[in-house]
Amino acid sequence: MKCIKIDKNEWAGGLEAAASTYRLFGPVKEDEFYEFKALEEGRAPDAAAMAVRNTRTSPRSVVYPQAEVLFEYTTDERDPDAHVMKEPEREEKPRAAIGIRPCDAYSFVLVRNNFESPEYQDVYWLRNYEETTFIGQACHDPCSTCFCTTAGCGPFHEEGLDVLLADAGDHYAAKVLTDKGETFMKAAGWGDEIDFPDEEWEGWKTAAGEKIVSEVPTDRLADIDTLALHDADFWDDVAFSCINCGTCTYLCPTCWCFDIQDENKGREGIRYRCWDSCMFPIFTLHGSGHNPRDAKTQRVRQRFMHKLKYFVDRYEAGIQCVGCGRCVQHCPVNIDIRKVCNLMNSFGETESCSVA
Amino acid sequence: MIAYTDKIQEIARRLLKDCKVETVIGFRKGSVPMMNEPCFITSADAADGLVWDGNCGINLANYLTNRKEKIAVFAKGCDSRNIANHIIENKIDREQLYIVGVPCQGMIEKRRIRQMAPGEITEATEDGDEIRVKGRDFEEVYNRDEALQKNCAVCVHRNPVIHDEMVADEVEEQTDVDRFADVREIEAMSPEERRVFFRKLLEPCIRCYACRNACPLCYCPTCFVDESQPQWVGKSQNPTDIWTFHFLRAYHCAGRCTDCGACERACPVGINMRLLTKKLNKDAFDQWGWEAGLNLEERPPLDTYRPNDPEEFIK
Amino acid sequence: MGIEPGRLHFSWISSAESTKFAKVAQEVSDKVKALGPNDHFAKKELKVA
Amino acid sequence: MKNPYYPYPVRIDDIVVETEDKNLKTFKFSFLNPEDEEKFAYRPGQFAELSVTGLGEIPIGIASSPTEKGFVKFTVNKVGKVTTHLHRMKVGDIMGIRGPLGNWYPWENLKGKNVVIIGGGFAFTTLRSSIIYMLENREDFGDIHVIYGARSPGMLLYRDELAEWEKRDDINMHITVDAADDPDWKYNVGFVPTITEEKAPEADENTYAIVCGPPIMIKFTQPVLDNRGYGHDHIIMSLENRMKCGIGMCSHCNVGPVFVCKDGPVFTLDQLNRLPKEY
Repeated sequence: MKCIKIDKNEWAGGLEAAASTYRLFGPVKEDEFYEFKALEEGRAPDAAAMAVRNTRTSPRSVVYPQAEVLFEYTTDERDPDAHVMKEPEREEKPRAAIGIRPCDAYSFVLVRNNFESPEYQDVYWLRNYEETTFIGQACHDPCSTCFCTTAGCGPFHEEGLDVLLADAGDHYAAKVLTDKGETFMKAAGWGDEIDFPDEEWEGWKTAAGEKIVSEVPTDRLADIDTLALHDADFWDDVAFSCINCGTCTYLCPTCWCFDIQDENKGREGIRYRCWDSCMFPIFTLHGSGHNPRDAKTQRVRQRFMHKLKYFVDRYEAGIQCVGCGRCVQHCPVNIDIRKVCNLMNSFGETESCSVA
Repeated sequence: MIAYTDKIQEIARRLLKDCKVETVIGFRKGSVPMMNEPCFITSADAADGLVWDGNCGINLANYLTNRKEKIAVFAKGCDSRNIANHIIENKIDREQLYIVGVPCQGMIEKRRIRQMAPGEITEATEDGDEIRVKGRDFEEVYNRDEALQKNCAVCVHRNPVIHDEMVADEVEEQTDVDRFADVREIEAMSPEERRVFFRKLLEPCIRCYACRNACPLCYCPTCFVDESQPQWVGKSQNPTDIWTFHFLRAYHCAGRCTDCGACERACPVGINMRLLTKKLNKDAFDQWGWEAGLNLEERPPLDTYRPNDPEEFIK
Repeated sequence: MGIEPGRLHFSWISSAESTKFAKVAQEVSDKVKALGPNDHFAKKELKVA
Repeated sequence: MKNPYYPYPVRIDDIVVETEDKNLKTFKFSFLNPEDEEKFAYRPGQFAELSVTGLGEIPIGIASSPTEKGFVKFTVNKVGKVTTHLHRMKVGDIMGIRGPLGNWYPWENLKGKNVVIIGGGFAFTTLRSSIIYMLENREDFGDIHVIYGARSPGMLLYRDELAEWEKRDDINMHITVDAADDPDWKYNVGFVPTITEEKAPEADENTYAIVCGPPIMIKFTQPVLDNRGYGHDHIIMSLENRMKCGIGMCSHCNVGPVFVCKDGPVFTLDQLNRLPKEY
């Protein structure tokens, strides 16, 4: 297998070179936690950052910022274009997500199903996505809460990546997966092509996979009747502890719900979209005051049904979850998608198969 | 911490069996280390699932708002004070509640232990004053005192203030703690320094509202940040909007906050927003000697007037 | 929060004390004008992040 | 790539107060750029987002028919932030329309069939569009019945047009009000379900019912249609849910795996039976 060898001594320099062409994003330490964010000039993710398993917030904002301007307008009646929406000017510089984990990169592949349909294309999301080069960092040492291998990807998963880096001690072995990846490697000045032993790579991959101790069963989800699952009797118990915050949905790489808002200052205005969460009661509130998901149980059920059933039914792309485990780790009240997925997947199974 | 689990299960079983209550609200063992999950049970058989240890930091008063049935609830010192708040603010009736007091020696801050540990913690157990944590290739023992939630470390109301039954004898209250040292530090800053300090403090906020929703005080049917007519606060990540949310929320808790730490504990990005509410707690204490939720008789300072109220701020 | 002292003022003024009201209002507005606009807590521009 | 969030700029050409409580107004818009009118090619049953700068967008059913050229019409109930502002706007003001959005009544299947339209209150807007469309293409349809009710005579929408349709012999109008204090009221008095019971034709393979109205009307009309033998795949309904994007992306309006905005708003009762009742 052909790989490009990136000596760790050349890491920071290469990124600096790439930064003249790309806006770089990567894991950096902010006080206590690692965050995946825009890298300030000259700031490269160091070895510790590259080895960090999961950044606190997911890299979703690289493509899909928490708040993003859709249009600008003026309400100045003297302006012939008053009240007419204009797209803001964009910075055309491409982006690169450095050290993104394979699960997080795969999340964009899933989310694309939502933002690109035969009828409509979300130009903002798609432009950002197309413009981004994903330089992945394979997970040699996954967390105990990671369940990527049963959620459609894995620690060395390549789908959605342009380059996959594996940590080989004093250097990274870079497997270039796409033309986009190749262009990035050139911009970084990394071109030391080597023959990398397939067995070694596969060995790492297997070893990493074996370290994954969490899993979600998904085999029955597609066949279970949607309404019956919706009406299952476990939802009240699952939802009781939920406090209706947006932690799970905002940390999740595969959640995409958004709100659209207008804001004026004087006669200038913007229309922007910002992340929203199906956990919030007003998410579904009608103008009439009627709320189809008024109760907490309904909202918690919606989140899990959406990820683990509706998405499965709609796109036939597996579950809308990549197994990063952020929601498991950070839910303030410890609602665990692994447990819920298990409940859902085993719904209606005959008693004799289950061992309490 | 003394493990109260057996006693808690026994009480829950008895209350449900005797039909004293319809629901018991407590904790069950969590699925990740140093986490327990609030849960409810309605049958005596389910009592076996209840647990109690240093990971029951969620404030259970939050789960009582506007409930209609007869409930037993396990309450630490802070929980009991928030239950008192709830009763005073008519969010639940005293008669509906069977309060089982749990004397508390402080809850563990998992974030702190995670930082101290050399790797990912996969198992944590409490044993007396010690917390033993294990990871894939390490095992460490920490002293409980160094891993307490910051509010617990300076708590002077560890014993429940109202209860129908106690799980164990009262614990000794801390007397030699300096509760407001951090607030004084901020008070000593110049306005400009404070502005910079708060800007930095609130910068990581992702507006998930976990702090608000974990707080038993935040039960408004529509929070001012969600209100659209009028729209008080923008919904983007504009820092002004983020400050507005945090500052105003803190003000809404003035004279009501028990410093239970639920907000900080819930925050996924580690913001110490308790610094905001604590200043108001300190003011309420300095001005009126007031601490929220200590009894059911006294009205909170912000809904009473006394001719001898201190009024230094009025010139 | 970091608002300069002087921007906020409380006074007891009876409805009968019109001259006191005028005086206090004048003093407060002079003081605030001297401090200049408080733009630390206002949105200076339409930015979403 | 076409930006699906872009609202076409339009001018308000006319505003008509429809109801006696003045809470419903019909707005007639023309496109600032004539080519946008062609892009806004719609079919009866679809909706659009009305966009007001500084306030946002609201999804509203299209009240005009594609057979009416040179303008589009929307009847708007004053309920929230955007609609209240809209009610204060005046002729000549500029705003935006984004669409057309959603699916439409299944005109392909309805060709050659009898159609019974059952509407209540201000949900009659897309039904007006449908009636005009059917009357323009009259030879494409069998019998047409319209059962339309409101609280009182003054709350009926499009009163002039209702009167004209009454006079025609190629459409059977059954207008009703819950109660009439007007001694000259010459149509029915009674709730929509009752009138449906009395007036709706017997069900057969070739007869479809389009039902659109407040939840309470739907709740009591459905058993009547069941009694009359209407199959659930012959009952067509239009849903409402809170929406933002209108194009199936923001996920506000989902009901189970479908989006009301993109897969709907029009569903057969048969389809709805298989979905959670989250609307």
